[in-house]
Amino acid sequence: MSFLAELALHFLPEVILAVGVMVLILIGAWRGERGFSLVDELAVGVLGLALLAIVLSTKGGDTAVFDGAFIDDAFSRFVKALTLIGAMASILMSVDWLQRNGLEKFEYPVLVILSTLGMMLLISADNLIALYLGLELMSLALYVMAAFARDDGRASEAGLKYFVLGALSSGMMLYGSSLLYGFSGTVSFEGIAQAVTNSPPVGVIFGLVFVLAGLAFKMSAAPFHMWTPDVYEGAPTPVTAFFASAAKMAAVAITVRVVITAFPAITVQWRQIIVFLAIASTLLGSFAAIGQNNIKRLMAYSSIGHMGFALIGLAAGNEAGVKGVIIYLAVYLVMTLGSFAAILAMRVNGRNVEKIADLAGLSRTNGVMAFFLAMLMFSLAGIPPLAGFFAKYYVLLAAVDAGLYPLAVIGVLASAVAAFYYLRVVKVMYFDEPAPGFDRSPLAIRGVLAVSTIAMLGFWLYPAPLMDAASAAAKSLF
Amino acid sequence: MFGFGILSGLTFLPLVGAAFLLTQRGEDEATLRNIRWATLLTTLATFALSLYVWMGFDPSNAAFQFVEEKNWFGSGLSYKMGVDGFSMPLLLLTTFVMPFAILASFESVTKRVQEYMIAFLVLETLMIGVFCALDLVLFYLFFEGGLIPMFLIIGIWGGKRRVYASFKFFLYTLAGSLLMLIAILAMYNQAHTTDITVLLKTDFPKEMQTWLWLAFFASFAVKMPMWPVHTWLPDAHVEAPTAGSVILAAILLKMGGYGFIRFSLPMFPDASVSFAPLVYAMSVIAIVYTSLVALVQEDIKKLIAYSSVAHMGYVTMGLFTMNAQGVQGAMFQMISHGFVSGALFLCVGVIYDRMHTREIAAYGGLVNRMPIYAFVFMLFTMANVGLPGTTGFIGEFLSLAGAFKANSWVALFATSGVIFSAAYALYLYRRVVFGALEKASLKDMVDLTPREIAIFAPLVLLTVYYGVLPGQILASTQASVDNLIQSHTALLDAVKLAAAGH
Amino acid sequence: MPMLLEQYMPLVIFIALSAIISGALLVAPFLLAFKAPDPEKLSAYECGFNPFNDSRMKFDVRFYLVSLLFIVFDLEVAFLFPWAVAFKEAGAFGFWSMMVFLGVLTVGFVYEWRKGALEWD
Amino acid sequence: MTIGLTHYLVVAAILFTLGVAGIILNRKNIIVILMSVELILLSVNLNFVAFSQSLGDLVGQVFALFVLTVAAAEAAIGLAILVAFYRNRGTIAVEDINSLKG
Amino acid sequence: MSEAWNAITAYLAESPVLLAIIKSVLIAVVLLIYVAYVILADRKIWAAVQLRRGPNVVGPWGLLQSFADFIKFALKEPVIPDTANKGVFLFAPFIMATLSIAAWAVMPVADGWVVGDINVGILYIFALSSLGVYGVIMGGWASNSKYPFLSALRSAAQMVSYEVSIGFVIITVLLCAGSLNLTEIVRAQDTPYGMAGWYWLRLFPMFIIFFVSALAETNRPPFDLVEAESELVAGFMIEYSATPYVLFMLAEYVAICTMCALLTILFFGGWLPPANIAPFTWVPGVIWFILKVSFFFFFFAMVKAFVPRYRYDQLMRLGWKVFLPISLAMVIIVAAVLQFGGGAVAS
Repeated sequence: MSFLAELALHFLPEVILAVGVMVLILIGAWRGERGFSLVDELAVGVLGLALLAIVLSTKGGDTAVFDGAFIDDAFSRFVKALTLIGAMASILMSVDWLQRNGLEKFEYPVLVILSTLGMMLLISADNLIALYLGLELMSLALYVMAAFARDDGRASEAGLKYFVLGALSSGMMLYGSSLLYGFSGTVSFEGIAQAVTNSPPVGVIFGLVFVLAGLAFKMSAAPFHMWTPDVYEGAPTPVTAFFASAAKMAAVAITVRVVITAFPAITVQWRQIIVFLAIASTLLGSFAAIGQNNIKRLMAYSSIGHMGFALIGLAAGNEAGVKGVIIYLAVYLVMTLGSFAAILAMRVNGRNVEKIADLAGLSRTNGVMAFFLAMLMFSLAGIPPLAGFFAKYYVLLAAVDAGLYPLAVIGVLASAVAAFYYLRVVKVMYFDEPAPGFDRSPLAIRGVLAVSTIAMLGFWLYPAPLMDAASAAAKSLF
Repeated sequence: MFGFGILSGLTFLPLVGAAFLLTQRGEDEATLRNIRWATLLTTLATFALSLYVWMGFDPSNAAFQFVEEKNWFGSGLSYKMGVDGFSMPLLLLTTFVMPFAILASFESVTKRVQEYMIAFLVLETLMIGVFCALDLVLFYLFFEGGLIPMFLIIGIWGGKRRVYASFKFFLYTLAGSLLMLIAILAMYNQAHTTDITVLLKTDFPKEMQTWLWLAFFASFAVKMPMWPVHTWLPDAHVEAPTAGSVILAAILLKMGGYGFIRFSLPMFPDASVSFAPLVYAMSVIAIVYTSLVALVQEDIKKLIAYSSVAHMGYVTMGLFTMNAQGVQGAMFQMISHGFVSGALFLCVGVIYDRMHTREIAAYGGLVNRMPIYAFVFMLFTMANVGLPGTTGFIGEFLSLAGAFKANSWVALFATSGVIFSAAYALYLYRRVVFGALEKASLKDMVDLTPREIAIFAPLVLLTVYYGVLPGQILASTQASVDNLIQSHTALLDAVKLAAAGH
Repeated sequence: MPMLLEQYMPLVIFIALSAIISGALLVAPFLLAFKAPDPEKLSAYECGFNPFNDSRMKFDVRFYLVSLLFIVFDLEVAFLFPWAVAFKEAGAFGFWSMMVFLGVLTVGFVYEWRKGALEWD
Repeated sequence: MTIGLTHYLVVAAILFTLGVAGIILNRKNIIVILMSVELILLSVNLNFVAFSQSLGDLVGQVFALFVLTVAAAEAAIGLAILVAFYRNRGTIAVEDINSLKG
Repeated sequence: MSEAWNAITAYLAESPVLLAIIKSVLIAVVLLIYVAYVILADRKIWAAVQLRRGPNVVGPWGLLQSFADFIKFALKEPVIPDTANKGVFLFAPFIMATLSIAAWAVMPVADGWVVGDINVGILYIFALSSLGVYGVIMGGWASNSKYPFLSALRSAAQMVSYEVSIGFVIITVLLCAGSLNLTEIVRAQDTPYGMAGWYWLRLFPMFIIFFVSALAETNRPPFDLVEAESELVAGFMIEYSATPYVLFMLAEYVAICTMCALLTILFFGGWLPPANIAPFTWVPGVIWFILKVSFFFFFFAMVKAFVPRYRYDQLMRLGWKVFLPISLAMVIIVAAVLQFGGGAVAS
């Protein structure tokens, strides 16, 4: 019975999702095509319930269940909460889009929940097996979602691309895992931490490199980013929103957990890799985005750049760094959701548009939306006093603290370059002559846009709860 | 209220006005009038409040006054406000210039008035915040935040090449400031706080000072702007709407100088000393070179913009002399330039509103039709040149005097700048105002309206008043300047002593 | 590991033997039989006609579906093997774990059924 | 000759390299990519089982079993996406995956 | 004589390779001869049901018929279609025959009488029978002809469909027996109750499912859609002739024997006598084994003779919608009974 009690205490959100998704499948299967809106609403409910379960359990300490495969700590709770928020928002935003594009299949919310479940397992994974299983549960659902618009050539191409590169990355990560297992004799992160000393066998280093390469794929850090722009562009927009929000949380979180808890002894070695990834990502995210005309592609490059920034915090390798990463994730999540809400609202005469030029003169046709999107863009660019600045502030603080001055300087210079293309969006909206105005978007999308923008704008008013939670979460990893 | 002090109230008062503007709906004439007047009233109220602050301000005290502090982001970051002799005059300048800027846009801005006014009010909040912040990150927040409204102001309501100008403005300043951000982080790591009052007392290692100084310099030099990173300024000035140019010239540029005097000089004294020659060189080049460039401009605004760069050269030069006259002069020059260049841009605005061109060649003989205007324009041109009896003279004279003490070669070259400035300013004036009124388009020019007179009158008065009786301003900065110089000399003596001891 | 190899050695021998038998049978007619090829004989069978089009044609997507379903279910079976063997040792925990697993599998099966993935026409 | 851990690792490494090369160098057919992915996973399994045997630790084999399962699910999904792609585009040649470009 | 025997056994004990070779050859030869007569029996039974006499010319009662057929095939011209992919075309029958024969490597024909007594015997057989699909697909595809291609697809789909239920059936047996080793599975059925203790009674539904699935798995009637003459002429081996064709037929019949042997081992006590009393226990285990296999083959043949052919959709429906749910449920039921029914039912 104690096992069940433990499960109920520490595994409840996952159980809620798992049971919920089973029920939803059955409901959907029984009601057929008509079941979409019911399943959709219930899916939000299930995610909300899981979020509630997490929020209510925030006082718990670190507990490992399932023989140490799954760990419930402040870090995982924080990132899980973010993930769930991302998933909920992206389901809410997707309803209207899916209905208008003839994709109102109940499988969509089901896949979102399954993927979210995978993310939660991934975030809590405390050994390599759990890591792999969580990662795959997440990715498999994401592959399908990318190709969800079956009759759209671009969507299926995006799905195919994502699948091929995703499978390759899983393979690389697995190969790394096998080497880690072989050379440390265990799959648990704590065990690896004990087995790996500061002069590890070359097999461990190889394994680490492969694992990090695989994870970098998942979070789309350069030079493993090549799938990102295409998949972002090709996949249905709500799916892209989900990719950009929830999926990133989990991928970054597990990267943090792996390097921090499994390789504390060889910080010097993995830091080089992370620094390389961070530099490559920030630079690529800044420069490659400049020439983009499609706003989804732009967001893809932007996400690459932001992942680079998150990695700057991780490169510090200390508690402050992890805290920075966590804050970054939280802020990035909200910014991304807001931006994609705006992108989802880009509909002219019932047709979806996604060119930056379609935003032209938005400030005159829809001033509120233009203002919100402009603020989000400034926030993404990291201009104070918007929340994006504080996110950057904390990762840079950690990097400077760890003496990584060149990294910090490259980071900020890249962000100055990145500011250019965010400004370009603002410019198009405010300075250019108006293009045809957008159709009125549904409440959910306007709501997400408004809430996230206001959160970004007013972040500095009352940041304490987030800061405290982030500190606690960072502490739990050390 | 909520334990916040009067400075917070002052800072966020414009935001309250902006919030009120948000409630206004509609494009009809009555609403627009409401919006304009509400904005004006807000800025006036802010000015009144700042006067109230000034009355409570003790100029003889070098310490920060009206200090308020709040726990904000947990460790290190706090919400801390306060003013001293350096910030108080600039704060007043800000609140003083704002109503003129608003008034000047009453008729010249006709599209998207609501957004325009909101942008200005937000900008005012951020500018006041810059001068009040006593926490480095808070300062940075306000300092950088100002980019957003200014970007929009130039970009939406600007001239033909507004997009180019706004991007250039934004990216130049951003790139500079981001390096400062890194320096701020490094300082936090050293001192474990971003409280400016603590940082002022912190000794940073010499090696580190060099880097920190350079990083701060990158930001302030762009903002200032110093040669050779000044190129954004002419573009921004030319393309910005009149009020934007006024604010840009009168206040935003001062942030750079304020940054030098608030951070670079007291916090990194060693580095300041060793980099002083660099600053001198750049200042002198700015004074001479940009004056020469101004001489050949065809565009009135551009000419004044280049003259701003030259005048800011005096400021940097004065600051880095690190003696009482130099620093005082620099401070005074900033205030003076706030009046004078703001007024000059307003002057340009007057004729631009009538003719919609800024080409010098399009004007000539205005004195025939617009005598009052000619008088006002002449007064400010003289002040710009630095004619005794105007504020411009005091500032330039003091900073040159300081420079003579520090390095006579510098002073020599800088003095030549005075001559050049007389040349371009008078040349401009002659071409625009004097001569025969030949151009047909100018025949119908009307003189200043009562509204415009209302705008210029206080500026004229103050320019002359402080030009004759500069004591009030000098007194308010005196204590802070002395404090700065004292600690500086003490430190330099200690260094010399240590060097001698070896 | 050597022991393991020894255990499997007979298997290798037997497989080799069956390969030899099949191989011998396969080559026998090529060595023994009389050959007289001609184009008609060597053409593909199509009820006496020449083939109209390529024989590697599109085929029903349901074959794909069946193979996908097979992969999934066969893998479940692969999970069940170790469990079944260790059933007695695994105890209540093992039993309930696998019941959960089979429950999930059943849900998937029901879903497929309802979606008509199991219908052939 | 006794076959030791190293031999298994070398074989696995070769398989892995072949798989990766198959994905990166392959310019003809997407099915080949899917097969390359399977090859990678097989090499991983070989590694796991070899390590498991040499360490005397069963976890590696458990891991291999999981890998097998997931590989199957992955193959199923990959094929499904491939079919969808083929239906839309009428080709599965690698060089035809090109409609999305920056 | 016994000295020589002892010397030989001693020598063999020291040389496992030689022992394995001898065992392998023995099994293979017996198997092939057995298959020859199974084919004859198949034809004879069919003929008898249809009131014909069947093969009766070559040798007494036609006993040598299969050998004659074989020689005929071996001397036939091997035709390989022009358009075929020659390597794959020839490889397909080879791999099929090899795999189906190889399955017998782990088959315990009597207690201890097995070539390779590995601990995952049932998995080995399962794996080899899965691989058989490759032969079908390759043969059908390599022929580069429409009929073989279609029937290969059908055949493959059919085989994999039923393999799923077979898998579940095997799971239930494993639950009861607790081992993957075929010898152990048979031993687990060695109870005092004799025939009643064998699993066919306890797992009766699974026994039936396995039998029917075995028919489908080996493409036997009534599931011989692949060779449905009216639709597909002769299945995926239309283009084959001479010994390649023989190899397919051989593989098919060996697979049938394998299935019968599996039925025997999993459900019918392998080599065990039907009752543990005197007259039965005198008979050697291998005889029982062969008898049981032959018994099941008799059923295979009778079904072929009696039952009309299924339609393809019916076939798929039976596999996916009837057998799969039943066997899935049975796995749960059997596990639950073992878990909660205590030892009473289990042993």
